[in-house]
Amino acid sequence: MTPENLILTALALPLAACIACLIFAKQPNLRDGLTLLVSIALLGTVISILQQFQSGQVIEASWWNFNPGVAIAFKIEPLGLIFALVASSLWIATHIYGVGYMRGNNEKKHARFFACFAFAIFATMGIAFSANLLTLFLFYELLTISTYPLVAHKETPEAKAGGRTYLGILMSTSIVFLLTAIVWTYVITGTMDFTPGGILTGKTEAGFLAILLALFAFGIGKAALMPFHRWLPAAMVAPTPVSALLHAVAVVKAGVFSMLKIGVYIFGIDNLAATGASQWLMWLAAFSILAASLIAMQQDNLKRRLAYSTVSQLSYITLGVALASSMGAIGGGLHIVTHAFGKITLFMCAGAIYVATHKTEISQMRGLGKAMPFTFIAFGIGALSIIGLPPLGGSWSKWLLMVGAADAGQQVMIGVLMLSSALNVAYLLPIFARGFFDGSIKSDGDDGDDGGGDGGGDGGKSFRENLKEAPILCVLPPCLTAAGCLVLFFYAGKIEEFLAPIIMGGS
Amino acid sequence: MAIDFDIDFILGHINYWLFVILMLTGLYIVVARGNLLKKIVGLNLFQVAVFMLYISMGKIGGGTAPILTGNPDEVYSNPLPHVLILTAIVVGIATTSLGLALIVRINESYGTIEEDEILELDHQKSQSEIIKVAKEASNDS
Amino acid sequence: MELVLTSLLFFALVATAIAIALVRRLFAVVMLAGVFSLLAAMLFVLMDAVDVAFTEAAVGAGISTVLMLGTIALTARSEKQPASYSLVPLVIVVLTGLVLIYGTLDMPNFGSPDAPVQQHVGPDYIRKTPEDIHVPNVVTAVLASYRGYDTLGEVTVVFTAGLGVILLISGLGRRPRRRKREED
Amino acid sequence: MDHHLILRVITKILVAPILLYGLYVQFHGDFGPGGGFQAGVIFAVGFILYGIVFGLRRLRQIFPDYVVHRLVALGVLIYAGTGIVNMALGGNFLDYNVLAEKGYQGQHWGIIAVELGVGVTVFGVMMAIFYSFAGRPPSLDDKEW
Amino acid sequence: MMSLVENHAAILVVILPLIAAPLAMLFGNRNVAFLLSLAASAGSFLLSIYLLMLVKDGAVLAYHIGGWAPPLGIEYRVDAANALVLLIVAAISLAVLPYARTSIEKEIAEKNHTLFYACFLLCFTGLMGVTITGDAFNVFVFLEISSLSTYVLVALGAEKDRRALSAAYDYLVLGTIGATFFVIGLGLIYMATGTLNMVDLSERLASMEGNRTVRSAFAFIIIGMGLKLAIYPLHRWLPGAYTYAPSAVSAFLAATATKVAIYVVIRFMFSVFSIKFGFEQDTLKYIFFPFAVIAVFAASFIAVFQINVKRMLAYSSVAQIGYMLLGIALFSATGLSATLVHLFNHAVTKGALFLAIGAIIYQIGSPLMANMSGLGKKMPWTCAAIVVGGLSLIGVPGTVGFVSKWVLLMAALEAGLWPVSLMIVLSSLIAVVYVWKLVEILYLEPLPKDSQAREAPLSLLVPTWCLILATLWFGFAADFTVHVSDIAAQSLFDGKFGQDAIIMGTEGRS
Repeated sequence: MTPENLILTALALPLAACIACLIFAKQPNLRDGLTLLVSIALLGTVISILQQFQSGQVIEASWWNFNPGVAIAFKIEPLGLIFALVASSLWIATHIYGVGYMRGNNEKKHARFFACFAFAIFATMGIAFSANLLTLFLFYELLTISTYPLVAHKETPEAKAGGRTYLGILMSTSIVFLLTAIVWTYVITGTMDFTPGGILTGKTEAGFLAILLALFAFGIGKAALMPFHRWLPAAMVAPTPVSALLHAVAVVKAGVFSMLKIGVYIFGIDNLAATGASQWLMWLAAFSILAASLIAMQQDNLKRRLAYSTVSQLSYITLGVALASSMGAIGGGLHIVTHAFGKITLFMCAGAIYVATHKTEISQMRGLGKAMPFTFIAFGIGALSIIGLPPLGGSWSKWLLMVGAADAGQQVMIGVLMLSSALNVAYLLPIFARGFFDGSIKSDGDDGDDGGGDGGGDGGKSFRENLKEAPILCVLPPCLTAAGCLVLFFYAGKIEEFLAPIIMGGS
Repeated sequence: MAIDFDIDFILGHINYWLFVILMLTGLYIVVARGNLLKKIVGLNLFQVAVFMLYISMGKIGGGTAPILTGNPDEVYSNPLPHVLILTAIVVGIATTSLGLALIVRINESYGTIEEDEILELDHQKSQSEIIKVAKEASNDS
Repeated sequence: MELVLTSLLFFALVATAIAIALVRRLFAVVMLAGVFSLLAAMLFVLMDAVDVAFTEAAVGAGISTVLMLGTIALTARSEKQPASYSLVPLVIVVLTGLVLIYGTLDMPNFGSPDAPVQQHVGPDYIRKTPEDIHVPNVVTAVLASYRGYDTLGEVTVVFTAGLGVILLISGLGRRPRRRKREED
Repeated sequence: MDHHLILRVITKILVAPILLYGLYVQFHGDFGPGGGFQAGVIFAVGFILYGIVFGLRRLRQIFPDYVVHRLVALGVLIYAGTGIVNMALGGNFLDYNVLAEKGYQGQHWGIIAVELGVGVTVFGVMMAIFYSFAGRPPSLDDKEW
Repeated sequence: MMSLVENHAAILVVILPLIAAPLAMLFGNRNVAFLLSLAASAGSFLLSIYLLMLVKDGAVLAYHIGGWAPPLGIEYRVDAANALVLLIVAAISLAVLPYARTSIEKEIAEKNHTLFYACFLLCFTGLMGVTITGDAFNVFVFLEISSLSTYVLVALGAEKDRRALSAAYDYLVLGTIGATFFVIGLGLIYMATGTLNMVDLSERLASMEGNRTVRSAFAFIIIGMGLKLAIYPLHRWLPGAYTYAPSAVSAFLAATATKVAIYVVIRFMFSVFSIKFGFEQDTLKYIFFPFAVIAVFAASFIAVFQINVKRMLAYSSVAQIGYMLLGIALFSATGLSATLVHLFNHAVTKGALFLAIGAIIYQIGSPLMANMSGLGKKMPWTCAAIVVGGLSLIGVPGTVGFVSKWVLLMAALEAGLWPVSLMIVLSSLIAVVYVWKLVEILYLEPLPKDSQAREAPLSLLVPTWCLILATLWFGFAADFTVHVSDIAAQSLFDGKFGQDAIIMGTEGRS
């Protein structure tokens, strides 16, 4: 296949899945099976793109001319490729999980759900491969819109309110700040292409650069930089697979990925370092990291706690950009991957717990680990990876970020990162610990049965029997992703190497 | 540009000012009067005054109507404004007849041709729509 | 003589206009409007626009009066006292008037042969009509030929109005035989 | 108004000259004031007078609605059709010069044709409007005036 | 035959519907009338594409009607700017007509269908005539054709809601005042120059900046057209007219009538009067600019609180007109280009939205939001069309609305007007609110149990989706519209209307 066709395929596959979901709305098995096949095919496509890319080919494609010199264009570069890999591989896991969750939980409107899901992946692929700001913006907005029905899926007043906050913040930040920033960039430089080394170098003075960076940083609301983070906890009303998608794969990662891409290819790391335009952003990111962690500690609702944790973790990546050092940028890129695997595990576990027990509050989960050992072990692995302990993937990205901070001469940031890790420990580990070590379930007095993955939640004979593992389709994916966290530890070096070219070239 | 307000200027312009007064009277009737028919009369007045302004442009002192007599020394007034105004008069009567037809229809369905009363009736209808909507909303919940 | 006549006409016109504004009986309003049109037609004759005068008399004093009387017959006889007076119309009118008066300041004197209007295009019609079209009435020549397209537009406007009135208050007439068949 | 004998007699005497005058204005517009528009109005006035005095019903027998409505359309078509004929003969739209060998003769034909179109439409529209208004049930009696 | 069409394309584009209208009435059969209208619209559409292709790179065409050269006769003049507007009007007409055939069945008594088509054609004729002409007075004549037919078309909504009558009457009075103001303005410039031909006028006016008659004329022309195009404080007639007119008419008017009026304003401001005039620049700066901004915010804000969807869209139109005026007021070629792009884009979007809403009204019989809950399930295609159209109103990338906003933002930033660009983006947030209000009702509210709603018939869906696809297509492949608008804007800005034109047909006698 020609490279251009590969990109086309990578975009067309999820779109086809979306349409197939709508066409076969009435045949659930056919629909879900087909989507699974497509998701696997997508991973295959992305991998073959990777192979071609590694063999040194330039892979790009462009279709419509939007403006003279500006087109809807795609180009493969390492950062995007990594992102696409993460998204496409996690789509498989999320899809399997979603099928289990939706069926196990008797949610309605499956077809719309999976169609929007696939469309969100389509938009994610577009973001990953975008070759210029316009294309990025296009898919960024498509992603927002396609995930809105997912957030408001339950159609309850709370879901609608959550959806409104979600859409309101993401849409308004992107329209007000991001669009302005993009047009301004275009007016200044006359181009919008992502170019290694940045396109703004020498085009404008430091003060303006800082303002422009602010427009981008706040404009990419999906990066959930404080004070525009509110949509993330608000979106927790969504079904859990959506939360997993939102918080681990597509939406938030699209945000920080865009941030990274813009930092690297539009501003240029060296340019940022030379002008110091990103100083303020670094402090803001540090503040976000700590503040969100502190808020997370106060949350009793598991998903909300995870959401604030995400806000905190995302700022790591923003920090990576703002440090304006090459190690920081690469660390940020790596963190996209490791955090994705870690956080999706946590969310899927939260969902599995909900499917099995309908519990959402952490305080209710004492001793649950004995009933659902697989879920809780996966949760533990994910948590440890987020905290950054070896031998899990998260440790490398945090390490690289610290190195980046040291390179940039920002010792304070090292302290921030370490403090944040401590906070992570404080809000993540207790959940895990309570599950196993905190006595038995108060309400029943009984101890739980051991885990076993038969089709659960059938509301059977006694309450005790309900306290088993969630359906296999809900338990398997988090175990897989947890294993992924482990594997990543050993492959982190490769990813780092792969990412290295992004900061070359310009300077 | 300074203007000499001498007698020539005033005599040469007073007709314009009088047309302006006529126009304004017409315009005032249109915007200030509530009776729909009277508004149409006002419009006619307004337009006729504008026609006068046009026709006065074409007039040459000592000239005659632009119907050629064959006399080479004859001075003719400019025919172009006449043509324009012929068209405009026809457009005016077309508008008038349409407006009157509308008035007839309005009277049939509202029972009045006073603007205030029609506005009031329309307003009541909008209010009842809002109330209906509110009721349905409360029924739902 | 002409001046006296013109002044008298003006006086009558203004008086009629003000009367129209004040009178509440619609029948009187319509009649006054007819009178206004007649006076205007006379003024048009004084300003050499005989065709216009003819048309204005036919339209203003004739058709529109008849139509308005017809409307009165179908609707109401007199205007009601408005509930409240507002200053807005007066402001609009005064502003319009100021702009108009401002505009008149640079106008050429009435009847001046040096006016741009008398230098460009207009005289060309008078000069060229005899050779191009061979009709003595230059107004007809301009109306039907030089600017014949405007007149096509004018006929279309009349057509539109007729069509509109039919649509609004009667409906398109059909051939009787066909109507019968449809009723069966 | 059946009881107004004098009106009826006078109307009968008047209608014919009015129609004649209408024809005069229609075809004499090149030479004196007047033209299709005025002619159409005068023509219509003649019939409307007849209608007012002898009743709408009788007028409608002479000129049924559908004829009047077709006339409205026909006039515009005559006018625009003249333009189309000019185009077919190689001129621009409404360029009457191509209608005859000598330009001014063509102009004559053209002007007569378009004035006829104007007259027919105006006549038709006036009649149609009269029919429409007169055909509605009045809200006022004769006496209330 | 072919050469006949080629030589006379400029006039045929207007004459086809003009002749079709009386023909439709002559035949008196609604099917014949429909076919005639469709044929005339299609013909005009093809011809306007042909014209646009001829002028899209900056040429100017002229056609001397009656064989008389201007300024004696009337001429038609086509450049990129008005060719684009012609295309908009013709395309929308072609899309709306098949839709109307079905939609009027429930809105207009059957005996009136023939005349409805004739009236529609006349409105179409008028708009085309206004756009293409190079003669100032001819603008007035064709403007009145379109206005009078519009009043009738709006009043036809009275069978469903009598408020259509009062709306039509209001429109008639205000429209006639506007037209009369316009005529006064024309009279004043005629008095100052002695001519009515636009090119001739611009040549003669170029040196008359200080002339008070000219200034006053400018004011009257702008206010007169301002009434027609519903510049903010003069917009009173618009919401009523758009709300109560039959669906097809609302769509047609919303997509074309105000666009043509904007075009006329641009033509007079840039081609007839010279943009070098100080008073004109002051007008842009102190009148257009603030009112455009107020329009955008106030009208969008009012739209949020409407319970009638058509009224909401109508107010949104007032707001969108504000964007177009903003583009003009920026006083640069890019700004003007933004206006022209938005003319096209908004026509497509708003047309599609009104058609889609019309399809819903066709099925449920009510334009009130409260009656539309949960329809997303029953009418998926119609509601999807509304979503896409709504996204375009917001300005989401991938739709034409984004292209407009893009160019407008670029113009504002190029002019260094920071606050303006901020206002543009902020105002589109209000659009998010009202669009999303509707989307939530359509998709997230429960469907009433007794709902009889079904998907709209294909005859309504196909035209709607044609426009929606155009919304998407020109949102991606924007270079065509942007290119044409750039050329048009540049030539307007440079006052190129008067350049030597290619004569179509035979050259007129002078």
